[in-house]
Parts: sequence; structure tokens; C-alpha cells
Amino acid sequence: MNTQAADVAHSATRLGREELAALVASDIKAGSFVNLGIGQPTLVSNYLRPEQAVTLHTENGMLGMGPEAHGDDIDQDLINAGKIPVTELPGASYFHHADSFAMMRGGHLDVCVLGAFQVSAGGDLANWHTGAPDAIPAVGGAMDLATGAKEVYVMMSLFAKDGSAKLVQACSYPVTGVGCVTRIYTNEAVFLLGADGVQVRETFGTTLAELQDRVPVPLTAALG
Amino acid sequence: MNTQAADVAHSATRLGREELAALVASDIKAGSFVNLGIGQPTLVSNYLRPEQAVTLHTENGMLGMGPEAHGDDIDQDLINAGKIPVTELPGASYFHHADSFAMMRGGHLDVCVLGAFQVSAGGDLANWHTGAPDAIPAVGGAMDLATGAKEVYVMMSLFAKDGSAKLVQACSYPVTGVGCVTRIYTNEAVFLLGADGVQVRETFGTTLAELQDRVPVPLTAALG
Amino acid sequence: MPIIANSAAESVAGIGDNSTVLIGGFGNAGQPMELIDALLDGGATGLTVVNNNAGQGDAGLALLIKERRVRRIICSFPRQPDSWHFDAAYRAGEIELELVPQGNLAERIRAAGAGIGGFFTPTGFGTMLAEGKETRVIDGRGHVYETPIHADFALIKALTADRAGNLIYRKTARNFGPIMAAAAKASIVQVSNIVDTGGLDPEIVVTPGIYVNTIVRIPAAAPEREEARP
Amino acid sequence: MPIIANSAAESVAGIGDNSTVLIGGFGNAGQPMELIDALLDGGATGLTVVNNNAGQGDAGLALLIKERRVRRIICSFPRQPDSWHFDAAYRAGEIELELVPQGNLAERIRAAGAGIGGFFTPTGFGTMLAEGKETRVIDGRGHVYETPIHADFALIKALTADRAGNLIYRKTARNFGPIMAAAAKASIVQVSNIVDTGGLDPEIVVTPGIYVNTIVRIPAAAPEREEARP
Repeated sequence: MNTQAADVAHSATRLGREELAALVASDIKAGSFVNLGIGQPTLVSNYLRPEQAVTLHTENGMLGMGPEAHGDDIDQDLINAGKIPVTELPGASYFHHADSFAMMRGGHLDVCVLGAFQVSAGGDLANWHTGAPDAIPAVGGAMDLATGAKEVYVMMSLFAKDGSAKLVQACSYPVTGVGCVTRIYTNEAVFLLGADGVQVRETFGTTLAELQDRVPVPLTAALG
Repeated sequence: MNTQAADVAHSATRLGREELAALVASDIKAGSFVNLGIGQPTLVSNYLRPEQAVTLHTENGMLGMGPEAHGDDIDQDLINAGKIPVTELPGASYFHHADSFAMMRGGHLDVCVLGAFQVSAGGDLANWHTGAPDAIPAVGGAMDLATGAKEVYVMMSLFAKDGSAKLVQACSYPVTGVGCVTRIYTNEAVFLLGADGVQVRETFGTTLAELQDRVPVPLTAALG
Repeated sequence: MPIIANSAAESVAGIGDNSTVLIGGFGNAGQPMELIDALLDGGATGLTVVNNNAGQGDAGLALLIKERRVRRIICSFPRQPDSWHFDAAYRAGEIELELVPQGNLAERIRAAGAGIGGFFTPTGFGTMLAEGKETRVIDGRGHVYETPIHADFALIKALTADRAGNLIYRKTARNFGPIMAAAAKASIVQVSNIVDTGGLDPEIVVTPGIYVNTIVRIPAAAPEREEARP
Repeated sequence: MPIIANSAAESVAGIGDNSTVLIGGFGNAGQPMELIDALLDGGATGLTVVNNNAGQGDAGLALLIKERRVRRIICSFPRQPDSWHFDAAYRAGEIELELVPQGNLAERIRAAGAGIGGFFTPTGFGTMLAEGKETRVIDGRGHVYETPIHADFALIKALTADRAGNLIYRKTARNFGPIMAAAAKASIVQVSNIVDTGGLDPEIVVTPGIYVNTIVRIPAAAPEREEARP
């Protein structure tokens, strides 16, 4: 087993939310078309550099979305999927909902970044429903994003409040999409999911061996 | 059998092509959205009166098509389905091919007017293929129009050059659409097709009784 | 040619009990608030409503639900911090919910307008929301069969109409408007401005007039609307 | 960001043998003649071409067919008074024809771009063109199952692009452009004008730049083009 900590890049401390967002941002290839989910993934936009020329999509009908609007720039006809007023960048375009979801569902977005309750070793994503019997369900565009984007990056804490790992062999929460997640960015490590199973690209304030003790799926060090 | 000639409006002589086009035009309800097929149906546009406020659709992506363009008005980017330069009326709009056919296929056009090789008593239309084994087939938008418009009016001569009726019990030519034709305008009579079979609304230079002798489907006089 | 109604009340007067009504908007953007209010005042009940959400706060669709006029709702995201009227109706078993992934919602509405009888999509495959649905593996990928959402009426908000019914929208307020206009038997549209036929460039028309039955001019939102927003 | 090519030849240089190529245009409107000519000059063969027609006269697609570079064509209306090169290839059994009703052609291209795995349509039901296809009765009406048309490349003509690849078109030259741009892995677009990013109003963009990979500026048609028209 190729599980020696020396094989994996690591930093001394766990990442905070902002550091994690910065890391995700730096990993997005220049020129990409990207959809950032509601909540933590939205932070990624603060760390995208202009020279990356990343174009942001919002599923309510816009490409070329700019930062959150403030003060006089607030326009209630210009909001993002979280219903927060945003701005328009040069080169933006507007389109209706079916065209917007066709863009997602047709595989045209390079990356979407989503939060998660759980991700399975096979890339199943659970992020829409706690499964609680009395919960009022709501799905929004999560299933379309999970299924449609070329790459699905998940941002989440690696462990739930009860200490259980959120990277699991099989999701116990209702799934959003099957075999769709390609990367998981957590406060303790970055995981790459694929045909070779779950690979650890880097760790933060921990080692691969320590992670393997706490995460119930086989982990290997990512090559190169 | 309600086949007495006295029951059917008639005129003394057969209609010419232009008279037939004028008749079809006068039958189109005010405010209708209409698609006129290539060839003889195109003549109908010359007889639509402005107060009818009929809006013409052309399947290559336009609503609000105006008359054929001449001289300096010719613009090779503004053509009809027959690839003839046309003009744009106030209130026109342009859209792409999928949106244009969605308009046809979604049942939004009130009437389309098409030519035909044959129409069956049950409203089957044959107008796209002679069935000759060496013919190169071409279908264009005929099947979409036949299937999508709320009403399909056919304009044709009632008899082929060999004297056989083109209104038949069952089409011998390959069909374009099944049970789609609602009216047939011919040089000798106007036929209404529906649940009550084939009704003759009016005759031109002939009588219902004479027609019944020459047309191999049961004919009745239209009520009212 | 569409009818130009004199008031929101007049424009929705034809909506009877048990109608299926598509309501545009995503959040407040594109939400035809005055038409919804008129529908509430008109008294129609037993409605099936299609909207991305299930009402927010104490306005619009939320009030229709509060008054138990909505028998059934088809939406993607009913649960919001301020969806208390829906929450109460749902927990009381007094509203039926069909939860649909947002892209399936949009595509099903588009399919109705486009004359598509049904389609296969990967979205939702293998999830709770596909339970009981027909599935098919296409090119090695699981797909779910989805059907069109037809409706009697659509209530839509656009920016400007011409008298032929052509519409343009504003920014992300466009959202569901164009597909809902095409999917309903009758579309009722509130606009900020009405211009003469010919007043809109044919190249920029988003919804062709063929999809519009009734237009009513509602001047742009007054400042107090801002305060009503969550 | 799309590549801005220096010439039509450069823009199509990546199209290899046996590619599937969507070609826009209806009649001459929207036909990317210079890109087709460059494809001819480039020598790619064994192509599958999707176009409404099958070439006319002695230009463009007709020459590709004349030179037997097109193994298979998917179109709605191959037979024209001046489609002699197609006619000859077809009668010689040297080109494969898939004849598709024009609306199914458009919807199948749209489905590819929109990630739809397949759909049911009434168009063609009960006709020769549905023979051997899956059918289904939906709400009492016969439907035919149709599948998406994916492609490697699209060759498109638009009026203006900005440097982000956003496109606008001109009148009925819009036709297949927007749906082909979305259906192909790589879209190559000839435009009359290129403007800076921000030079197109976001409300009037017809094809968002995400669908555009290569742009080449070809000045508007010179007068001799007129004579080449049938």
C-alpha cells in the first residue's frame, strides 16, 4: 500500500474556510466556466484572479456574473442562485431558465463546486436532503449541477460534528447524483476520486496514515 | 344520404389558382398565426387583408414575415422557407431553428396551408414523396407542419392528370402525417374533414352528386 | 393580437377553480407580484401552481398557499427560511408537493411548449426523486423519463411588450418567463412598459407575441416593494 | 475565451478525417461559405455532415460532396433543382443519407447541446421516416423516439462576436447557428465583425461565448457572392 505520508504534500495546520476557498480557486484552470453552489462554494469567487479569466455561471440565467452587489449597485433583477444581488461583468449574457439548465446539463460547464453532507468513495454525492422523515425537501439545481458539470468539486469539512467521516463507502443520506464527484476539498485533505479509487493529493495538519485511521474508505497517495 | 346538390353552396365555374388562394385567405380567422407552404399556398399571402391581422410564420426562424422582396429590398439574410427573399413587418421577431420548430410542433400555429399529392378521408396527408423507387427523398418541414399546426388546410387540384381523384380512401403515396388534414380546398369543391367523415362545404362548376360519382370516398353536404 | 387589460384584476379574471397556473420568477426577480395578488383577490381555488419556490414571507404565492387556494404545487425549492405558509400547509397535509430538480422543471415546461411528449435526462437518476419513474441506460449512462408540464395559464413579468405581444425581459428576471409563456394555453403578462408594434427590434425579442394572450401595464415597482423583500 | 484565428484555413485546421461536422445555414442565409471552402481545401475526408440541405450548385457543401469527402449526410431536404453533386453521389451509392424531418433535425441538435438522452415527438409518426423506430402512444397520440445528434465540430456564420465569443446573428441567417454551437464539441464561427468584450449588450446575446471555441473574421460578402447564388 502506497500510504506513506512522505508521498503526499502536506501543510502543518488544517485549512480554514477562506484558505480552502483560496485553494479551490487556485486549482481552477484558466478560462474555465464555473458554477459555484450556494454557501461555502460562493467564497471561491473571492479568490479567483482576473488573469484566470474564469467565467461564472448562475443557473437563474446568466453567464459572466460579477461579485456581490452593494449599496447603489443593488438591482433586484440581477441576483444569483442564492437570491443575493450580484453584478454583471463585461462579456456577460442573459438567457432563460431552460437555456441556462441546458448549459449545465449539456456538459458545458468545466467545474461546479458544491457543498455536501456526504460523498462516497465512488463519487456519489449527498447534499440535498438529510433524510429526516419530517424534513421538507428542496432540491433546486443541485442534481442538475452534480450530473451535468464536467468536474464536480465538493467543499466540506471532512468530519461531521459527531466525529464521523463524511467521506464514506456508501452514502447513508439520499443521494444527489451517482458517481459524479471528482474532487473533495476538506479542511484536512484534498481527495481525488476516479477509476483508481480515492487518492489523497495533500493533507493539512494531518498525515495520510492518520487519515486512513479515521476515514472508512481505502486511501492512496496521489501520484505526482 | 344527404347528398342533394341543393344542400351545398356552389358557383358556376371551377376556381382558378388565384381564386382558390383568395378563398383560403378569406377563410382564415382574424388574428391567426399562419404558415404557408412552398408553392401554391404561398399565393394565399397576396389575398390576406390588413384588417385580418394575420401573422405569417416562416420555419427558418421568423414571425411577422412580409411580402416577397424586390429590387433594393432584397436581403439575402431575410428569406422564407422557399429561400425567396422576403420582407419584415412591424412586430416581427427572429428566433433559431429549434425555437421556430417548437412553435410549429407545440401547436401554436392556428393554420398551415400545404399542397398535397393525396389526402385520405381520414385526414392522412401525402405530400412529400412520390414513392417512386428512384426518387431522391426530401421532407423539409412538411411533417412538422402537418403534425403541429392546429388546423391543416390543403390546397390542391381535386384530380390528377390521369383523372384519378386525389381525395382517396387510403393514400397510396407515402404519408406525411396521419389524420392531420382538416380542410381541402380544390378547384372543384371545399371539403371539411372530421369525425363526421368528409363533408362538402361548397362546389365550383360541379355538384355534390357529380363529385360523388368521381371521388371514391363517401361525401355529405356540410351542415349550415 | 393580445388583449391589453386595464388592470391586473381584469387580466386574471378568466382563471377559474382547479386551473393549472405557471408562475414566473426566481426569488423576486421576474415574479409577477401584482398578477398573483389579483389571482388571490379573484378567489380561484383548487389551483395547481408551478413555480421554482413555494412562496416566501407574507406576500404573493405564500398568501395563496396560506388561504389554501393551492391544492398542489410543482416546484424545485419549497423550503426557505421564510416559507412558513407552505411549511404549515405541507405539514398539515393540506398541499400536495411534487418536488422536481430545477433543470427538469425548466425542461419539462419547455417540452410542453415545444410539443415534446417526454424525454430522458440523466438528472435525478439513482435518486429518491426518480423512484417509480421509467429509466433507461443510454450510451452507458442512466437516464430518467420525464414528461411535459402543460398548463392552463402562465403569469409572467416582463420589462416591455409591444402591442403584438412581443416581450423583452430584464437581466435575471427573464428566468422562467419565456418557457412558461410557451407552455400555457393562455399567458398573462405584466410589463413595465407597452410600446407600439414595431417599437421592439425584431432581433432582440425574447418571447414572440404568438405566446402572449393578455398584457397589463404595471408601472415599475414603487419603493415600498423593496421593504417587502426578505 | 475563444481563439481568434487569422484565417478560415487556420480555423478549420483541426478538423480531421471521419469527423462529424454540423454546418449552419438555411439556403445561403447563415451558410458559413468561407469555412466550408477552407474545409474543402484542408482535405479532411470520411466526414459526416449535418446540414438542412445537401449542397447546391457548384459551391460549398456541394463541392465537398462532389469530391467524395462526405461519407454520410444527415439532412431534411437534399433534393433541390441544383443539387446535382449530391444526386450523383447518392445514385452512385457513394454517400449515405439519413433523411430527417426538419423539426426533428433541429430538436435532435438542440437535445445534444442540452444533455437530453432522447425524446418522443409526434412528427413522423406513421410515416416511412419512422420505420424501425421505437414508438409510444402518449395521451392518445402516436410519438416517435428520436435521439440527439452530437458532433465534433460546428461551422457557423454569425454577424458579430465579442472577444468572449458571444454572438449575435442577422435576421433569418440565425437559423441553425445557436443550436449547432451548443451541440458540437468545438464550434468554429465566421463573423463579419469582432468587437471588444463588453461591446455586446448582454440582453441581446443569442449564443453565449461558452459555446464558441474559434472565431474568424470574414468581411461581409463581396458582390461576386451574389452571382454564385442559385
